[in-house]
Amino acid sequence: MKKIIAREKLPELWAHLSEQGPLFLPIQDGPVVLFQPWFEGAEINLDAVNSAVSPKDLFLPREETFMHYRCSGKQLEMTPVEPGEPVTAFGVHPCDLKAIELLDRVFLGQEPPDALYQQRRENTTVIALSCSAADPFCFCGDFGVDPADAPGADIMAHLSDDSMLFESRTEKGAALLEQAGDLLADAPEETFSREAVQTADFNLQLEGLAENLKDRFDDPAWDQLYKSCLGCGVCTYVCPTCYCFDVEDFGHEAEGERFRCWDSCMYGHFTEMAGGHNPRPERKERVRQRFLHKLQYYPEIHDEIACVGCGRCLRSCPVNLDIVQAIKALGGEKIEKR
Amino acid sequence: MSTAVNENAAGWEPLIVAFCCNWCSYAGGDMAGTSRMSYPANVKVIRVPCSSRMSPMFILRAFQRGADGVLVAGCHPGDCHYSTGNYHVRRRLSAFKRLVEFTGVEPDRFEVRWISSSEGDKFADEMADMTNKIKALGPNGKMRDARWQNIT
Amino acid sequence: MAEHNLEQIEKIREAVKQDLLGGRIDLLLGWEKGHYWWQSRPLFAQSEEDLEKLAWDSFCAVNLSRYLLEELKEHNKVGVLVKGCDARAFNRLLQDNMVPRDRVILYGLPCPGMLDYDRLAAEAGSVLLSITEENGQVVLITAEGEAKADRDEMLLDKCRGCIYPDPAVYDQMLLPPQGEKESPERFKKVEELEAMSAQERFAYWEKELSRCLRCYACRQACPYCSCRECFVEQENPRWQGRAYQPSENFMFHLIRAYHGAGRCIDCGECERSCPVGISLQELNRKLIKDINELYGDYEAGLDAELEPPLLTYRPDDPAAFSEK
Amino acid sequence: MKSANLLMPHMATILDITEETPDIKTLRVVGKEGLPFDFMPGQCAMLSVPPVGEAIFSITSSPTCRECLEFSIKDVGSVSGALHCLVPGQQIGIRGPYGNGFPVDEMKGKDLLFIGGGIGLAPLRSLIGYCFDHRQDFGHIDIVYGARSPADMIRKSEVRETWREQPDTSVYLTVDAEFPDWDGNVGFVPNYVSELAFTPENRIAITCGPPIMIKFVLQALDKLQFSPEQVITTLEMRMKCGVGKCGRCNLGPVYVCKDGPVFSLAELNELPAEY
Repeated sequence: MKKIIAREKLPELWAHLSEQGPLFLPIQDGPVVLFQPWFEGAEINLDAVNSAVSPKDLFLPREETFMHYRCSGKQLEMTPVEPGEPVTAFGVHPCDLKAIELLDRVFLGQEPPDALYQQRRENTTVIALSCSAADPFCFCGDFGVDPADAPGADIMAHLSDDSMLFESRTEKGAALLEQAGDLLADAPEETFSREAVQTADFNLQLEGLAENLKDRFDDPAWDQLYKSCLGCGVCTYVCPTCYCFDVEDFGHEAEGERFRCWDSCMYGHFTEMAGGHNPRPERKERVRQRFLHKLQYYPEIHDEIACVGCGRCLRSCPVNLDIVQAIKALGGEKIEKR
Repeated sequence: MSTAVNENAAGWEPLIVAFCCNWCSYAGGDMAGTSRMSYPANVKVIRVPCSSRMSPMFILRAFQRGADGVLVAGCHPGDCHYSTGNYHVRRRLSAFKRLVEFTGVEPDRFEVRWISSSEGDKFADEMADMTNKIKALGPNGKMRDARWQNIT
Repeated sequence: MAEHNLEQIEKIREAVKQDLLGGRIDLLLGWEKGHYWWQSRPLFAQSEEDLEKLAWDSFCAVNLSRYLLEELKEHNKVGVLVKGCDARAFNRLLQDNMVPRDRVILYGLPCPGMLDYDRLAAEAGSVLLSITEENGQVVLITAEGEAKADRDEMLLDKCRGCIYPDPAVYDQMLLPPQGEKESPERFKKVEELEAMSAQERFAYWEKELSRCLRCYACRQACPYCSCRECFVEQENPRWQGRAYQPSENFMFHLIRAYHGAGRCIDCGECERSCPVGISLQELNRKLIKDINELYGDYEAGLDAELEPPLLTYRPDDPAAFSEK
Repeated sequence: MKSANLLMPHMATILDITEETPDIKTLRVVGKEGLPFDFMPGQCAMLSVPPVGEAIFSITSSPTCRECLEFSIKDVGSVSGALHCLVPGQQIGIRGPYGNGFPVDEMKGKDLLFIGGGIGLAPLRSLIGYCFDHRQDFGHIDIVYGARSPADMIRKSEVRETWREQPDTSVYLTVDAEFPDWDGNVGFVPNYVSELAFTPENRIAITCGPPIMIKFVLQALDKLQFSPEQVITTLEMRMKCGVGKCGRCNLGPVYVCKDGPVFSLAELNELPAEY
């Protein structure tokens, strides 16, 4: 099903969609764009190349309470807290949606499935938006992402200067378009022709990289690569394919809740055991873990590199220690044939 | 979100946490008690070994856990049991008070006072004064952890 | 790249090369180019070959002194290229007894103020190919042609309030110093916030801090955050929870900023490092402003011999509360 | 189909608590109806004590024991500390079982050599009990167990008496230094293993203990000509989920919580040594 709406009527559509349940979309918040629930007067930024933080938050929230406990005397009562109502994600770019599919393999594909993630995934209708521009950090081309199309979307949307075109891809998507009624006009023939978006070419050689890395755990390249790392968690928190989490309690002896929240393999405490022993004690081991997880370990299990070329680590790392830097240092650069 | 705590709840009584120096203000509180001067029950006193023991974390934690006002009381400058503790804390808490105000907490919600062990009357007056000011301001939601609302 | 810039790099390289190859230092901390011309990342040079990569331009924003904490564990003597803020950061670490003065050689560079690529790109409008600089102006070169912009307007936020672009401490100055700058706008944003009502200020900070991811980039990039164990990781008592609640955000950011009271050198690395653009510098500057007003002017990192204001007192100090 | 939340614990009750050593207690735990779950020796479970949190512990009872699960826990961290403060009758959270467990089928018909140090006996004890209850499946059983002092040994009556009475079983005890009333061996576990000169023929060695002990035990076994396939150990890591998702317990592409914690030395040699 294809539908179209004039750009200036989009706010009406958003208002309508948000009546059905929380509507997340790229909102300008101070100097950055973030996926946030729509509110009256929100400054929606559909032209942003990428949100500062990926929308993985919708499926793996930064913080998610899943249990409530009550303890009186020797009695302990633990009650599950269910994830909330259905939501709509509007304007997810193809690279970010591809990243969600990579997360699916961990949280849904790998036994046992994660019920919290699964419920959020099933409860969310994703309206993907093709990219109308790329910035110098976008290199999704290297990972087979098409900036003009997102195969996993419920609805694929395209933006032109004056209108937005929707094409449903799933029943869930079609239902949402139906439900919008008169706000959307039929557009069976419509297509937007746009210049193909040009993504950056860092001259990467990704084929065979995972295999080659198997012998490079002790490569001297690591001794140089990690040095500039500050040991913060920017790269992991902005990354759409990072999924490490922690579980913590909040409350007192008698009552409280348990939540899951984001964690980062770049932090020393991440792997530190109760007795003080730490299998990854220094920045070097942690930098290696992060990059090998994306480039070797994940591919060994799931047959694909855990990077989508969204460019967020290139944009946000305060010292430019990003995945391209790592790939190049580890032999993933194309060598010119002479 | 976090500002919606107890707003205008009927019968609301403020909670004030007073961190009192062991050597003066805490004794001042004792003096108020033995002299049969009453001060409001809204004030919960926590004894600290010196006003300079105050970590800013104590103050924020009190607000997180539901304090409507926080008071730090120490010896008069020059009278510190450890000789210079309160001179240091004057600078530290002056800077911290202004920072807390800068992030939106009303000035009356965080106060520092010098009360000696003989000033039982001043102790009672300051506690009553603080309680009245906080009553006028109403409940504090700023910096309070909203999750405590779900936990009895 | 401009001629005079290449000349400068050559001059720097020659000066440090002698020391590195001659064994006066075992490692040089400098900058090298990243993927693009507007990126400069830390360089850890140990050989002549490494020095070939040395860069010095208007994008060397990373404060290098922080790396001394780690590199001095591995190397006996370390040379560091220092701008004004890197040098103040060094003094800061020196005052905290975190680095031994005799194991560090500081090579001073006058800082022109570092440029903000996002501003340049926005100003250029279309794809920015490169820039040149002349007479306080930046020439933006795009496929469509050239445009000029006022250099001061293109600076990183962190460089806008800079008063001391020259290093306050160095062993050798590699380029001629440029003198102190006026910064009438340093506390402008702080004053704007002060003028608001408490409610407005709270709303401002609650919103601003709501973006916090707790990635701790602000802490990791900071030259005053050098505690062996940060209160954030402390287990018992557990001051900092991991939840993204407003109260937890305030706990982290107020305590982070407050730990810099009288110690923050106002280099702005915290704010530059923040991936979600929280105006962290205003918290730091509020403390600087108040402490200066109450206890006399003090610039952290300018003079390692001067006692930081919160480590000392005068019996007749004023207070920000009633002392009646 | 809606799946269950894998992070959600079930209720369990502490039956009783035995003080093994000054810092080790054994907790006997039951679910709502008997055992909380079926398991194999070497598997682990997450125990919860709100508001302190959750941590993973190896099950020390044998699956053949149908009354309860047993956990021997050393007080080293926040959750273990909280568990030490509990009293019988207290309810706690439990979820599991996690991990692969010992390869009992591969061990059938073999002589077994157990080498444990300190609290490291906890996971081995589950397997030892299992072997005693399936005695005809296994050959000769040797147990070498060491601790810093006689007082630091766990399961004292078992290691000193009950196990020795089992058919075709030898128990060798050692402590790090001389102690009054100690008439057993004095010396570190790895040296004792070398002295006892076990032969590798048709034998599998299973070891668990502090990392430094394991390191030298592996060297001793290597000298005694045990092949890496004949040596089995079980690892300990920080874990939060137990099902290979939270990201902290991996050795390369292998997750200790799900693909481990039991590995043969041959398997470990293929993995990054980040443990």
